[in-house]
Amino acid sequence: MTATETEPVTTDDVVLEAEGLTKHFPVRRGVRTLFTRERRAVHAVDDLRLTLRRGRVTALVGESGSGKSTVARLLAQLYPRTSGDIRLHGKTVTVHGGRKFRAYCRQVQMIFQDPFASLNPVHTVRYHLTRALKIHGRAGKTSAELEDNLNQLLLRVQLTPPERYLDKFPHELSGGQRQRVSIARALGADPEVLLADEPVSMLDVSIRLGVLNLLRDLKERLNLAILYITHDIASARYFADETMVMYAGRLVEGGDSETVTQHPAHPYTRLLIESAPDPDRLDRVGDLKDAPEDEAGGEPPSLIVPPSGCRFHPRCIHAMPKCSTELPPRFELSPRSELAVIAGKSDHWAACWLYEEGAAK
Amino acid sequence: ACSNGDAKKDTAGSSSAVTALNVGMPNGPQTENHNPFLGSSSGASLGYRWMIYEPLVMINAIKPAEKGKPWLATEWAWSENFTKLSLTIRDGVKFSDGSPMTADDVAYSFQLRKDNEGLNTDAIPYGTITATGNKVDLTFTKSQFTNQNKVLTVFVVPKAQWSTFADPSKDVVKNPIGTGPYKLKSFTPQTTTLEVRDSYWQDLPKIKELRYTSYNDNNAQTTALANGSAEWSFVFVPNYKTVYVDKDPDHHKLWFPANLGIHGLWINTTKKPFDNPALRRAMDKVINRDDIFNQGEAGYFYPKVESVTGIPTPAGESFIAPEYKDKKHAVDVDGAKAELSTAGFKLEGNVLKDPTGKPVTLTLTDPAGWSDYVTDLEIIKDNLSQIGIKATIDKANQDSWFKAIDEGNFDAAMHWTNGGATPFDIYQNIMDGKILKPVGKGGVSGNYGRFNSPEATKALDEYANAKDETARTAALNTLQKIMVEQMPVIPTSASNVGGMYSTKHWVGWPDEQNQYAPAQPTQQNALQIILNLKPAGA
Amino acid sequence: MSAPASTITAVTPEGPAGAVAPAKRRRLRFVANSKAATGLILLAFYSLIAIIGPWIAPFDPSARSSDLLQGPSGKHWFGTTHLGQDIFSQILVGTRGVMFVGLLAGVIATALSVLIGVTSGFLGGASDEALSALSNVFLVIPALPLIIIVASTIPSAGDLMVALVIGLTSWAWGARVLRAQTLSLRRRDYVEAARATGESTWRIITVEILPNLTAIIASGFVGTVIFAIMSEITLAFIGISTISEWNWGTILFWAQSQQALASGAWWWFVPAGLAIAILGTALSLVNFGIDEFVSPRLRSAGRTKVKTTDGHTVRMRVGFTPVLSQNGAKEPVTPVLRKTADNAKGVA
Amino acid sequence: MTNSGLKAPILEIKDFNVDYGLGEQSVQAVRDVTLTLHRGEVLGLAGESGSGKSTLAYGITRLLPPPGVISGGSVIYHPPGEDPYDVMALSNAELRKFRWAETSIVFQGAMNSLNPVHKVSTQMLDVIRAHEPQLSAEARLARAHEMLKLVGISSDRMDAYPHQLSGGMRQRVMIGMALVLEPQVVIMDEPTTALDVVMQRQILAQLVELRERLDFSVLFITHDLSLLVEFSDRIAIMYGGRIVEEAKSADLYKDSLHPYSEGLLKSFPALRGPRKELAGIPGSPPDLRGMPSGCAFHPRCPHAFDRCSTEIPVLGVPEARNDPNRQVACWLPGRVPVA
Amino acid sequence: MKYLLQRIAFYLFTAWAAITINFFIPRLIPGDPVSSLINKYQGQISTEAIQSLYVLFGLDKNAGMWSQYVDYWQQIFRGDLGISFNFFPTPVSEILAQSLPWTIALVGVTTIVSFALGTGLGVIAGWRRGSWMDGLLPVTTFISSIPYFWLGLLAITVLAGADSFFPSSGGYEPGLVPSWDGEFIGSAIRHSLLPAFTILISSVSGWILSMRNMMVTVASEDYITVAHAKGLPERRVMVSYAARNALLPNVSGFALSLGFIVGGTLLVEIVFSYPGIGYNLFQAVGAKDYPLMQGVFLVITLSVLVANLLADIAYLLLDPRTRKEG
Ligand SMILES: Nc1ncnc2c1ncn2[C@@H]1O[C@H](COP(=O)(O)OP(=O)(O)OP(=O)(O)O)[C@@H](O)[C@H]1O
Ligand SMILES: Nc1ncnc2c1ncn2[C@@H]1O[C@H](COP(=O)(O)OP(=O)(O)OP(=O)(O)O)[C@@H](O)[C@H]1O
Ligand SMILES: [Mg+2]
Ligand SMILES: [Mg+2]
Repeated sequence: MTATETEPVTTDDVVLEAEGLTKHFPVRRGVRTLFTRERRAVHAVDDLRLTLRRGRVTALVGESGSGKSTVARLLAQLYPRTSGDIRLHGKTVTVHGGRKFRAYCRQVQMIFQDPFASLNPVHTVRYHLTRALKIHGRAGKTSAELEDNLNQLLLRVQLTPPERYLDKFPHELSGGQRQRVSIARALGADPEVLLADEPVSMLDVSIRLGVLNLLRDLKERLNLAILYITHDIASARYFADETMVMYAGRLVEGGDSETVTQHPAHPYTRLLIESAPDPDRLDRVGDLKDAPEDEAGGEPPSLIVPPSGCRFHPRCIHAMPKCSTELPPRFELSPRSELAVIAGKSDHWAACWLYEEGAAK
Repeated sequence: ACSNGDAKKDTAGSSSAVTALNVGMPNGPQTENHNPFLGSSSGASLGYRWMIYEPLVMINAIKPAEKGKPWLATEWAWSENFTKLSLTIRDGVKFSDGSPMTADDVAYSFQLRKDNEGLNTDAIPYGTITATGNKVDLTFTKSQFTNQNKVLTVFVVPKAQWSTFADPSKDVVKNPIGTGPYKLKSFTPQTTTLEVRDSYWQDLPKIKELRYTSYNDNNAQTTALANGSAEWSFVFVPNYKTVYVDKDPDHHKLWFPANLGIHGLWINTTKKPFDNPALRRAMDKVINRDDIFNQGEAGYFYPKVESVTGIPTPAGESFIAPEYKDKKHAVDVDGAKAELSTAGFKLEGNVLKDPTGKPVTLTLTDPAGWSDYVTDLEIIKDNLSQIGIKATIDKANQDSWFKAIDEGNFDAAMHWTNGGATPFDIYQNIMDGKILKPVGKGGVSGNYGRFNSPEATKALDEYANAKDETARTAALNTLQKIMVEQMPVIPTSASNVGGMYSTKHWVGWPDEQNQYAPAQPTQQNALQIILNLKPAGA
Repeated sequence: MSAPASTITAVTPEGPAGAVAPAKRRRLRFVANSKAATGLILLAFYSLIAIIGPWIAPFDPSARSSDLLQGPSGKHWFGTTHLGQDIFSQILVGTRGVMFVGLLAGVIATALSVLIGVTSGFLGGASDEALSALSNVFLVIPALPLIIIVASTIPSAGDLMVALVIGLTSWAWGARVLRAQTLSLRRRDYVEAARATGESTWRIITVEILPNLTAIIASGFVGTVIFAIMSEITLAFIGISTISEWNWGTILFWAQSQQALASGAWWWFVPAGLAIAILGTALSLVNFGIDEFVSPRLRSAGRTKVKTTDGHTVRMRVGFTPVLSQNGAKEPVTPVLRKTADNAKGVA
Repeated sequence: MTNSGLKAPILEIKDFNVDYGLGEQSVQAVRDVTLTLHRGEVLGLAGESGSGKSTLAYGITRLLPPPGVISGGSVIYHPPGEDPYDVMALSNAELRKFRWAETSIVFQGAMNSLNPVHKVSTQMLDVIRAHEPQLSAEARLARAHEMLKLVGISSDRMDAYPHQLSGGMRQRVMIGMALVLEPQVVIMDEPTTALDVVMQRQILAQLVELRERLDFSVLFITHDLSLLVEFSDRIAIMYGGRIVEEAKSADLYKDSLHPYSEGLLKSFPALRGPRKELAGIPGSPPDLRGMPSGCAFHPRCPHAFDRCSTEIPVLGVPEARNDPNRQVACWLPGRVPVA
Repeated sequence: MKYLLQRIAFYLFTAWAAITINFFIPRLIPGDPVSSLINKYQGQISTEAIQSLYVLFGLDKNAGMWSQYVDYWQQIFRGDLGISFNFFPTPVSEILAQSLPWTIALVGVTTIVSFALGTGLGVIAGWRRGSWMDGLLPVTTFISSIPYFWLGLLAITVLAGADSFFPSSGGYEPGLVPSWDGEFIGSAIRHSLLPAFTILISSVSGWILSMRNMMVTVASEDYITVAHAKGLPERRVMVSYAARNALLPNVSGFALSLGFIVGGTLLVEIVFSYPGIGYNLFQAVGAKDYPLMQGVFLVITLSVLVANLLADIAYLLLDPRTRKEG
């Protein structure tokens, strides 16, 4: 992968925007809460603001269960949202099905997290791709045209030669091949936005690289807006223009990828970056013992009764009294001198009281 | 108390040790109900009610024309027009609780029937009922000639007990008290046991204990009969020779005499061309009653009706008109064909065409589950094909069949007639114009074939209300003539009052030679049989 | 990008697997299963008899003859009844009714269970509650007694009626199973993915969900057919059915009411019973086949015993992987360089 | 093998072969693998997905699901202070005794590794009872408690059912269970892939700590090369069912000899430090049913030459560096093993 | 808990619907008890008796369907199931009380034995796929395809002769008075052997099959491999790991079959003349005995419902995953 700074982003128009996006999953009541009035819910996503721009990759990282996939599904309109606003080209969209939903689908496509679950085991690759093309009217008129389109789709995801894969069933493919079929299906709609939920998690590094390169290529050639969800922060650094960090349903930090990964501001982001394995720390084994500072032993918080105030405060070593009571807003971080060049385009922010004006550092 | 085991033990020891008789009926598990009025009671279903409750007069069901045997009534006298009956009640009869039976009890027994329509199963139009001394006088609102036996065989219940019942028709009479020689010993859903009383107005029977077992179905009953665990029963056993008799040819006996009721092929006389008596007569001529008897009725169950009048013999022997005395049914295909061609039918090849030129076809119906009737129909279907009638058999389900018959929506069906003391019941059931209803209208109590003959209706009326015997004979002869000439029902078999019994432990059963009673364990006459039985070898 | 897309050339070695093979291979696999093949052959045989039975029957099954209650003979293969009817002909002629009722009732019940079960599972919410209450009610009402009652309600019902009654009363169990399964499929990612692709609801149900229910639907169908056949025969056997045509139940009814067994006429009783049992077995065998055919899991774990090249039989077991006999084992295909003494044999 | 600088071997895998299925249909998933695990070391195993890493791990404990069969080779286990024996020659009963007491396994999906219907404690006690029946109930319980505490699960979670625990906790329960009998060898197949890095580090840190106390050896399988380099002492790289390279992890990271390992290392992005060029490996993994002739990697190898497509390279200490801890299977000049 | 309440509400609705249907179905049948009685006695009851029977059964009063329905519910809540026509005037509840124990004892015990046996064999067959047990499957399939009334009749003919140990019909020796003494119980057991055997043979293979298939599925789960890896004794892995999990889906099937005890084995009772509730139903249908039919249906409905509820609860107890709170 080449670094992003080589070519400046040409277009900056916003394609998909989310404002105040919230999703609560209701929880079945237990014995004790049966007669109480309060309704319990998993606060999977809370008050999320996100912008996807043409020709840019936005990475979403965070611990497992923090609501990354939920965000993707909300954006794909697969879940009804509890509250908030999703705007496609500035227009609020709320669709449940039917023609409007199809129109939305054509523009916003999603790659599911688990390629083993997201391909129907009874259908062939050909079926999956043909449907994607047909629904969006891209199948062509003749069967030869269709065949041609299918081949091109497979070639695009480097499943070559296409005819070797077209008639295979999902179980006859390896995990990486499946992930690429999923990607091909999403591309079949020729979307403007691609929501890629851990598209490469199952692959070994070499194949992973191939897929990421493909996405980057698409982004550049087709001016796609991509949401890239991952656990692999290093790949976010290399692949994404912008990185968002999510913790327990909320965004805690965002900004230019390089800045976020190299100069994490939020304590959770720091913890995340600290925890990532690093082969360059040479006295490896001993190092592992000194796990990064984490008050809760790595345990994620309950999302049913999320911690008050800043959700990270029970685990935060810098926690202040204020943190447990008041929800921190986004604080713009003044571009530090050495970062100004890189971070210029996208403002770096963190939702942490540490960055309140005048807070003790 | 395994009866099977008992039997084995007994043969090993002396047969005089046998003191019990095992009676069986294929009626399924019973609930404890000893109410003699209710056909649904275990007493009625298994027949033991007659061991506890006795009739005024014992009338031999296979010889209904004979004068009955005095039982609880010593004398009885009908007024000339059969609207009054005067009974003399036997003295010295005691109920099983020790209290004496009086004319009051008898009067009460009638009164019960009069007051409760549900108990008056013979629909006797009671007038006044009075008891004076040992006499009971009854009046009726119309002639009871045809019902005389029904009135006389009324059984007597103790007033003292029954007047305490809130609703006699809904009481299960847990503690039955009657004048009969037995009293209840124990009840289980499978078996009711009766034991003999200490005293009785006649000689006490030899059998000390009667066990009435209810088997769940015919097969179970048959098996029990075959292996000797049931010694007396009434059941349809196809192939009875192998299955029953051959198991112990010396002791396994059966006797199935006819009573005055018949089974036959009822024909819807409103349907063309079956409204033509000639066609019906021709059909009658080709029906093979031997096959029906042997294959359909297993060679014993419903005896053949031989007389062309449809009156079963020997029960109805005395009623048969002189002109028909020796006329018996016989297969006569040529005769049938001749009859048909005179009537304008044409036999073209295998197809009979009616005078209008239409082929004659008919549908024979009976419920699928009634294997004997359905077998009969198979035979009839075959027989009819000899004169070119194409019959099909429709095995309807029981309820819809019943409805169809009731409303006259059928071509032809095997069905029974009522039975009674005289052939009147048979003919009335078949031909009475008074109960005639048009096709499509149900709720009829007979004349399913919609046979419309004012002549027959008149003759029936005359018979029922005749003041003297000559008039009666004349009317009955007319009815016979109509029956033979019009054939609204083609009689095939007689009803029976038979039974299967084992002479291994007990002898003295009725049979062809000694026809003192019908052999059926659920008839009133069963009491006579029990009183007549003696240990084998004694 | 130092590795632009164009440079990543797929240099895939030529494998032996042909690209055309899969579809054909799958279809053949079904027949290759010996159980299923046996079942299919039997079933085909029964169907053939159902079609041609009345024509090849040597006698009219209702026709009486003078050979009353005779055992099997050259003339009457399966003997005769108390009326001298030919039992072999009755069996042949009776096959049609049995197959007709069984298959039709199976189709009706299966269709209903799919319709109600899948719809209620997929739609969820109030319509789900209503539909599952409906199927629960039908489940609670005991099928056989209900069939008996309904069958005796309908005046002179033919095979068609009986099939309808059985079909209409026996879908509930299937619907329940299908509903549960649909419920679990509904939230599968591939269904969501199909939605995200823009498929219509109708198409999602029929094309994405239904094929995954094939095994359940098939086994439900087979089960209902067996149940329908048994019910039909039972109805005829206890003399409630209104069927005027012959079927095996009618034969058994006659055998029973004429006490065939007690009088030693086993031939009257045995053929019909065996015919039923074999038909039931055939259907179950097909079911085995369907199971293994549709479920990839059973398919891959299909064979448990394998013969090694040197004639040993190895049983595959979870947890105890067989070790092929070392002495007869082939030489390592590739040399591995080891400095130990025995590496002489290793070098290629 | 003479691996100087390393402790005594504990598990010696020799010429190990695993097939899926038999006869013509069979897939040879692991071929002629020879690998030694030493006392107290962490041996990392990496490679292409589908290269047979899991198969090897399951194979040496004979836990392969059907239709897997072991078609050759031996696994010599050296119990401390006793005579070594071949695991492949054990009877089923012996195998049962051997398992968990001597080698335990942590499988990839912890959520599926625990029996959903039994409490964690029950499953833990089961193992102890099966292998140390002489222990009293209290002693067993105490041991289970102690172990769970070691992996950071408080004792009030003992009676929880698996579904009541988070993925990380389940994973730790499995690790605790793997160590409860203090085995000599622990095999871990991608134990942390489903977890986020914070959790992953937590667990590995605990593992490192435990290893110091209990002195067991670990066979560690993962795709995450950075993790592997950081965590293991030695690394073996698999490709197409074979080990293609084996070296101390630092050596491998700095200077890999096999073109495939090289490709791998050039493919993973680093989080820290300057951004590197990522190269990747062209082509796609080989089909195990129809392996390329010669070196399985040659169709994708940038340096392939004639010999590569005809002869299968042997794994051995390359001529160029006479380091007994380094082995590679490659025909490239300087990497051909010393004869 | 919420879940349970929901289930209970659901069951109440189902019960209401089923009982209502039970009320209407018998009334849709053409014919009435009187004509059935007359049919049954083919000429032994004269047609004059018809009117008296209508009066006797209280059918002369023409009550509307709705008022009958209301009466019916009132009766149910009073625990009064009405009076049987066929056994007039015995209350239906008495008849049911008399026959229910027989059915429950015979069919209940056999169902449980069949489930236990079938499950046990299924566990072994599924565990040792390909062993001789597995080869037995086609045989058991064949056996289960035999109509069980046929099997029963065959058993009666072959095994229950005049001198045989096995009686051919009934629930106990005729003449015995039901009591808790050895003789009666011995006799009852002896009479139940053949019917029990018949039910067992024809139902056991269903359990074997379903259990086997579940075992095969479960055996490939990861935790089974882990259990092997843990070196647990084979029996423990088979029973407490594989079978325990494989059993779960079968629980609801078992509960349902418990519910069908009452209705499902009508034919066995008919064939063996067993004095149970199935036979009652058969009689009731034949005699158009609505109250008895309704009574039997009520028992069946309730037992299926209760069994279902039990299945739900058992599932809750057996599968910790469903016990999740929050
Ligand atoms: N359908 C649902 N019903 C209830 N809760 C849900 C549902 N889907 C997700 N959740 C909960 O919402 C939270 C966020 O889940 P989500 O799948 O979005 O996390 P994630 O960040 O994608 O995690 P991972 O990295 O493991 O994929 C989790 O606590 C999850 O349990
Ligand atoms: N049951 C099976 N039948 C046939 N081939 C199989 C079977 N199971 C695994 N394989 C093949 O064996 C090879 C090795 O699989 P294995 O699971 O050991 O790979 P791995 O190195 O662990 O890969 P990953 O990193 O994806 O877990 C794969 O190519 C796979 O296709
Ligand atoms: Mg996710
Ligand atoms: Mg693996």
